[in-house]
Amino acid sequence: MAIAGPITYYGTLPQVPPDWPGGFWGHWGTFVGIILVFVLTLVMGFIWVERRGIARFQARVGPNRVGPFGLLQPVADAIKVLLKEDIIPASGDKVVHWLAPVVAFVPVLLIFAVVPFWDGALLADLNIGILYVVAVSSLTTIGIFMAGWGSNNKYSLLGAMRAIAQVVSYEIPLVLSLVAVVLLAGSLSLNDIVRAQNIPFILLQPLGFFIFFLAACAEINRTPFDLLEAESEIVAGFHTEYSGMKFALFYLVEYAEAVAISAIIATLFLSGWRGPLLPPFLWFLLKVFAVFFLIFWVRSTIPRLRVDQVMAFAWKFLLPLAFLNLLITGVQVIVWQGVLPWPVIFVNLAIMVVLIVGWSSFFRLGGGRVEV
Amino acid sequence: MVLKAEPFVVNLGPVHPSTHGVFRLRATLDGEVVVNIEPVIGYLHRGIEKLAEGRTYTQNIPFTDRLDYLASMSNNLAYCLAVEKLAGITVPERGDYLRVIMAELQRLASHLIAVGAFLNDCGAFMTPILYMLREREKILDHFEMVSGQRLTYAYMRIGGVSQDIPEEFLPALGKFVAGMPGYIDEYDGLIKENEIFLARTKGVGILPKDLAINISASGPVLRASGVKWDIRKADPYSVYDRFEFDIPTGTAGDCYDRYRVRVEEMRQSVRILQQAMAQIPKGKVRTEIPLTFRPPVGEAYGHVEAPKGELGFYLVSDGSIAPYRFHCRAPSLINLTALRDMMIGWKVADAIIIFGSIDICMGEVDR
Amino acid sequence: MTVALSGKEIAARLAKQFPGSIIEATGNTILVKADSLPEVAAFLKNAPDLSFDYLVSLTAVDYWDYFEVVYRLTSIPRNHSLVLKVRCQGRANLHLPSVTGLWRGADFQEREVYDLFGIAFDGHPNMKRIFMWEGFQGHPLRRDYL
Amino acid sequence: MEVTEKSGFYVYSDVELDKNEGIQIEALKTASQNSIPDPDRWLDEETQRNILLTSLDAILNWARRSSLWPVVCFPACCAFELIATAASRFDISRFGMEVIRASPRQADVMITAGTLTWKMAPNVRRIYEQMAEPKWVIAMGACAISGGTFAQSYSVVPGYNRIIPVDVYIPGCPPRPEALLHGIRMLHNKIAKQSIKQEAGK
Repeated sequence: MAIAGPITYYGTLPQVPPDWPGGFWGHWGTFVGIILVFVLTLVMGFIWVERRGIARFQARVGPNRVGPFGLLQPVADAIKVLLKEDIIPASGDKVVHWLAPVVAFVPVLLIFAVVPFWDGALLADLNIGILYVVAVSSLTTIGIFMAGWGSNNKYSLLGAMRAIAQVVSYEIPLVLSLVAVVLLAGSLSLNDIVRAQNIPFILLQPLGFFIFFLAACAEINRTPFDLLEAESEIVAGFHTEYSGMKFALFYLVEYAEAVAISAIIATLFLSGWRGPLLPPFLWFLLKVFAVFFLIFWVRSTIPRLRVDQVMAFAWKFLLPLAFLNLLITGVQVIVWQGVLPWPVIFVNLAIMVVLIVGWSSFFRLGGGRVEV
Repeated sequence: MVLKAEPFVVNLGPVHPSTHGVFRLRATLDGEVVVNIEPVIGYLHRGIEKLAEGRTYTQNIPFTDRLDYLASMSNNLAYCLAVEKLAGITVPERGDYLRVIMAELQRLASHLIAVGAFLNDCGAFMTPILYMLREREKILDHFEMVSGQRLTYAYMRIGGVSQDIPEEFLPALGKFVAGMPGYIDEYDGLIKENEIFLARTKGVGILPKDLAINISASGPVLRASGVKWDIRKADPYSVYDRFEFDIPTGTAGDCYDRYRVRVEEMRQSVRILQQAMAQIPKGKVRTEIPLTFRPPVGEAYGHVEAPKGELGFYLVSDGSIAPYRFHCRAPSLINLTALRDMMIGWKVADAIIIFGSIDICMGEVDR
Repeated sequence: MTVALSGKEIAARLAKQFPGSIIEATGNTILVKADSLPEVAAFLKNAPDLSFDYLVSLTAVDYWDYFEVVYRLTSIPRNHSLVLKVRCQGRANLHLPSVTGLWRGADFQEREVYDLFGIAFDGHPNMKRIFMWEGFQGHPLRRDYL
Repeated sequence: MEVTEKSGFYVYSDVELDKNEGIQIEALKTASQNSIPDPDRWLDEETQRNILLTSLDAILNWARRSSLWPVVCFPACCAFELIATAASRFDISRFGMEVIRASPRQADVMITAGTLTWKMAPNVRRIYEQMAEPKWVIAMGACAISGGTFAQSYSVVPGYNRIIPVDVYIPGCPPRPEALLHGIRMLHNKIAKQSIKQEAGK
C-alpha cells in the first residue's frame, strides 16, 4: 500500500515528472485540488449536458437563456440552491439529518483518488485500486439511508429501504464483472489496468462491460433503476425533506457518482487516457462524456423497473451471467494466452449475444401479486 | 426471533406527481405491498351541478367544458344531445358531421395524453408524454381554428355548432389525418415491445369481465376486460351509424390491454375522421334557436362514448329557462369503483400504474 | 340501437311477481315502492330475458315534496334499457335500501347522493360523505340549500 | 419477519380521521375570509442601497430568476396549459424551469393551476408553508385569481390569495401558454428588483 509513503512508481512506469511539486504533501495537495476542480466542473458540465441532451431527445430546446447556450444554467442553479432556506423537519433526527449529505458526499470524492487522469497522474496509485473503489463507493448508501431515516418521512424511508436492498444486491455482479477485467490485466491498480489495455477491454469483455454498466447504473440509481427517488411513486425519495445547501449536496452526489462511474468505466473498459493524436487527458475526458451520454440516453428512453423486478434482475440474470463471464474469461486467459486478439473479440461478442439471448428466454419479469 | 412489523399508512396525494390532479389514495402498506386502499376524492368538487341549476341551458355549455377538461368537445356533445332530446331540436346534417369530427379529434387528443401520462407513471422520464403532447398540439391547432380556444372550446351549441369551419380547416385536417397513422405506429412500435414496459404492465391490475360489468365500468376500461360495448355502436347518436369502424377489445383486462385498447381506438378514430371528411355535406351547421328557450316539462338522458367512457347528462326540465336538475354521469368516477380490487396485493409502484391505466380526469370525478 | 323497454309491460310482469310493488309506469320508466326495491332490482338483474346487468347511473332529484332516486339500467347482452324510480317522502332522516349488493357500480354514486342530497342508503358498506368534508353543514344539491 | 399485529389494517378508515380533517378545513375557512395582501408593497419603497449590496443583489437575483423550479400543484384545467407550456412547442425549460420538483422543499415557485376548493385549501397552504424561502406564487387562471366561473359555488375558495400571498396574477380561463410565459417574465422582473436587505428585515 502506498498511502504510508510517497508514491512509488515501479516496474517500467515512468517516474514522477520532475516539474511536479516535489515530495509527498505537494503531490497530494496538487491532486486534491485537481480532483475537486475536476469533479465540480464536470458535475456542472454533466448537468448542462444532461439537461440539453435530454431536451434534444424530447424534441425540445433545453436551457438556453442563461449565458451562451445556457452554459451558466448550472451556476445559477448552484447559487440559488445554496442560498435557499435550510429546513430541518421538527420531528426528524436532527444529527442524522445533518450528517447524511456529508456521509453521502465524501466517499464519492474519495473514489477519484485512484482514477488516473494521465499516465501515472493520480493521487495514489494503490495496488488494490479496484478493491478500494468498490469498498468506498458503497459507503454512499449509508448516507442515503441516514437521510431517509433522519427525515422522519414515509416516502424518504421507503426510498432509503429500496436503496439499501438495491445497492447490496448489485454490488455482487458489479464486483464479479470487475474480477474478469482484473484477470485480463493481471493487476488491481487502475493505472496498470489502463496500461494493459492495448485493446480496450470493452472488445475483449463485452459481456463484462454490459454487466458492469447495468450494475453501475443501479449503484448510482439511474433509470431504469432509479427506484429510490422514483418521482412518480415516492415523490422525491430519500431527499424529500431536504432543501437548500443539503439538497445541493445530494444533487451533487447524484452527478458526482455519475462522473465517478463514467470515469471508472472509461478506465476499465475504454482504455482510460490512452488514444492517438489528442493529449491523454482529453481522451480521458472524451470517454467519460461518452459513457455519461450512454447513461442519460438510457434515462430518457426506458421506463422504470419495479422494486422486486430490480432485485430479480440482479440475482437471476446479472449474477449467473457474471459467473459465466468469469469462467469463460478464466479459461480464455489460460488457453489463449498467445493468440491474436482479433478472433477472441469475435468469439467473445458471439458468446455475449448467445448468453444474453439464451438466458433472457429463461428469465421473465412480470406478475408479482402477493396474496394479502 | 420474530420482529414486530406492522402495516403503515401512506397518503398518496392529494398533491402527488402521478395522481393526475388532486386525487388521494390512503394506502396501507406492508413494506412495499399494498394491503388496503381507500380512495379519497372531492378535492376538486366545484359544485357544477348546483351552479348549472341557476344558468340557462346555453349558459351551461361552458361548464361542461370544465368537467373533463381533456375532452371538452365530447362533453359539449353529450350535453347538447341531452338538451336536444329534451326540447326536440334537430341538428342539420353538416352540424352532425362537424360534431363527429370534433369528437373524434378530441378522442385522439385525450388518448394521447392518457397513453403519455401512463408511461410517465411507469417511470419513463417525460419523453413519451412530450412526444404525445407534440401531436396533441397539432390537434389543438385545429380546435383553435374553429373555436379560438385551446382547451375549453364551447364550440357545440344546442342545435348544431357555433359556427361553420373556416375554409382552410378541411385541408389542414386532411394533412393531419394522413400523417397520424404513421405517428401512432411509430409510438406504438417504440412502446409495445419494450421489455420493461411489458414486465410492468402485463398481468398487472386485472379487472375481470364480470367485475367490470358489475362496477359499471365503461370506455377503454370495460373494453379491455373483453366486453364489446361502445355507445357509438350500441346506441348510435349523431351520425355514427354511417361510419365503419371496429371496437377494439382486450382479453385479460390488465394494464397492458387498457393501453392496447387506447392505441387501437386512436387508429379507429383516424378511420372515422377519414370517412367523415369524405362524406361531409354542404349546408347549415346549426338550427337557429333563441339563446334563452323553454323546453317542455320532462326529463332526458343523452349519452356519448367519451374518451374516458360513457358520459351521460340527465336533465330534468320544469319548463323554465334553466334545468331543474343537471346530473352528469361521470365515467371517471365510476371507473374508480374497482380500484381496491385491482390494487390490493400489488406493490406501490404497481398501484401507481394501475391508477394511471384507468385514465381519469379529476374535473370529472369531483365535478 | 339500445331498445327502450316499455315500462308498462315490465310493470305488469312485476306486479304479478311482487304484488303491490309498482306505483306507476310511464314510457320507459317504472316507479317502485321503496320497500320492494331490493326484490324488484334483483328480479330485473337475474331474470334471463331481462338481465339488467349494468347500472348506468344512479342519481336523485329534489321535487320539494319528495326525492326521486333514478336508477338507469341497461343490459349489455340484450342491449335494452329501463329506468327505475324510487320516491322518498319528506325532507329529513331519509333512508333507502342500497343496491350495492347487486351492482357494485352504485358504490360511489350512492355516496354521492348521500353527500349531496342527504339520502342514506341502508346496507351500503361505507356510507359517508364523498365530495364534501365531514362536518359540512347541509346537503348542497337540495333545492333549499343556497 | 412476520406480521404480528394487524392493528393498522382496516378496510375503511374510521370517521374520526375524516372528522379531524373536516375541523381543519372549517377552521381554515373561518380564518381566511379576507384576502392576504400581495407581497409587493416594497416595490414602491426606496431602499438604501450601497455598492456591495447592490452587486450582491444583482448576482443573487440573477441566479434566483434563472432557475425557478416549480412545485407540483396542479389541481385542475389550467394544469394542462402548464404542461403544454412545458412541452415542445413552448418549452419552459429555456428559462431553466423544467425541473418540476415533486417535493415542495426544493421548489421556488408555485404555479397554482386550477380551481381551489375549501377541501383542498389546507393542503395547498401546507405545501406553501413547506416550501423553503425565498418562494413565489403565480396565480394562473381566473379560478386562481377570484374563483372565476365557480366563484359563487359553495365549495370553491374565491382566489388563492385567501390562503397564500400571490405575486403574479395571470388572467384567462385557462391562460394561453404565451400568457403564462409572460407571467413568468413578469415574475423575473419582480425578482430582479428584490434586495437582500428586505429579506433580512423580514
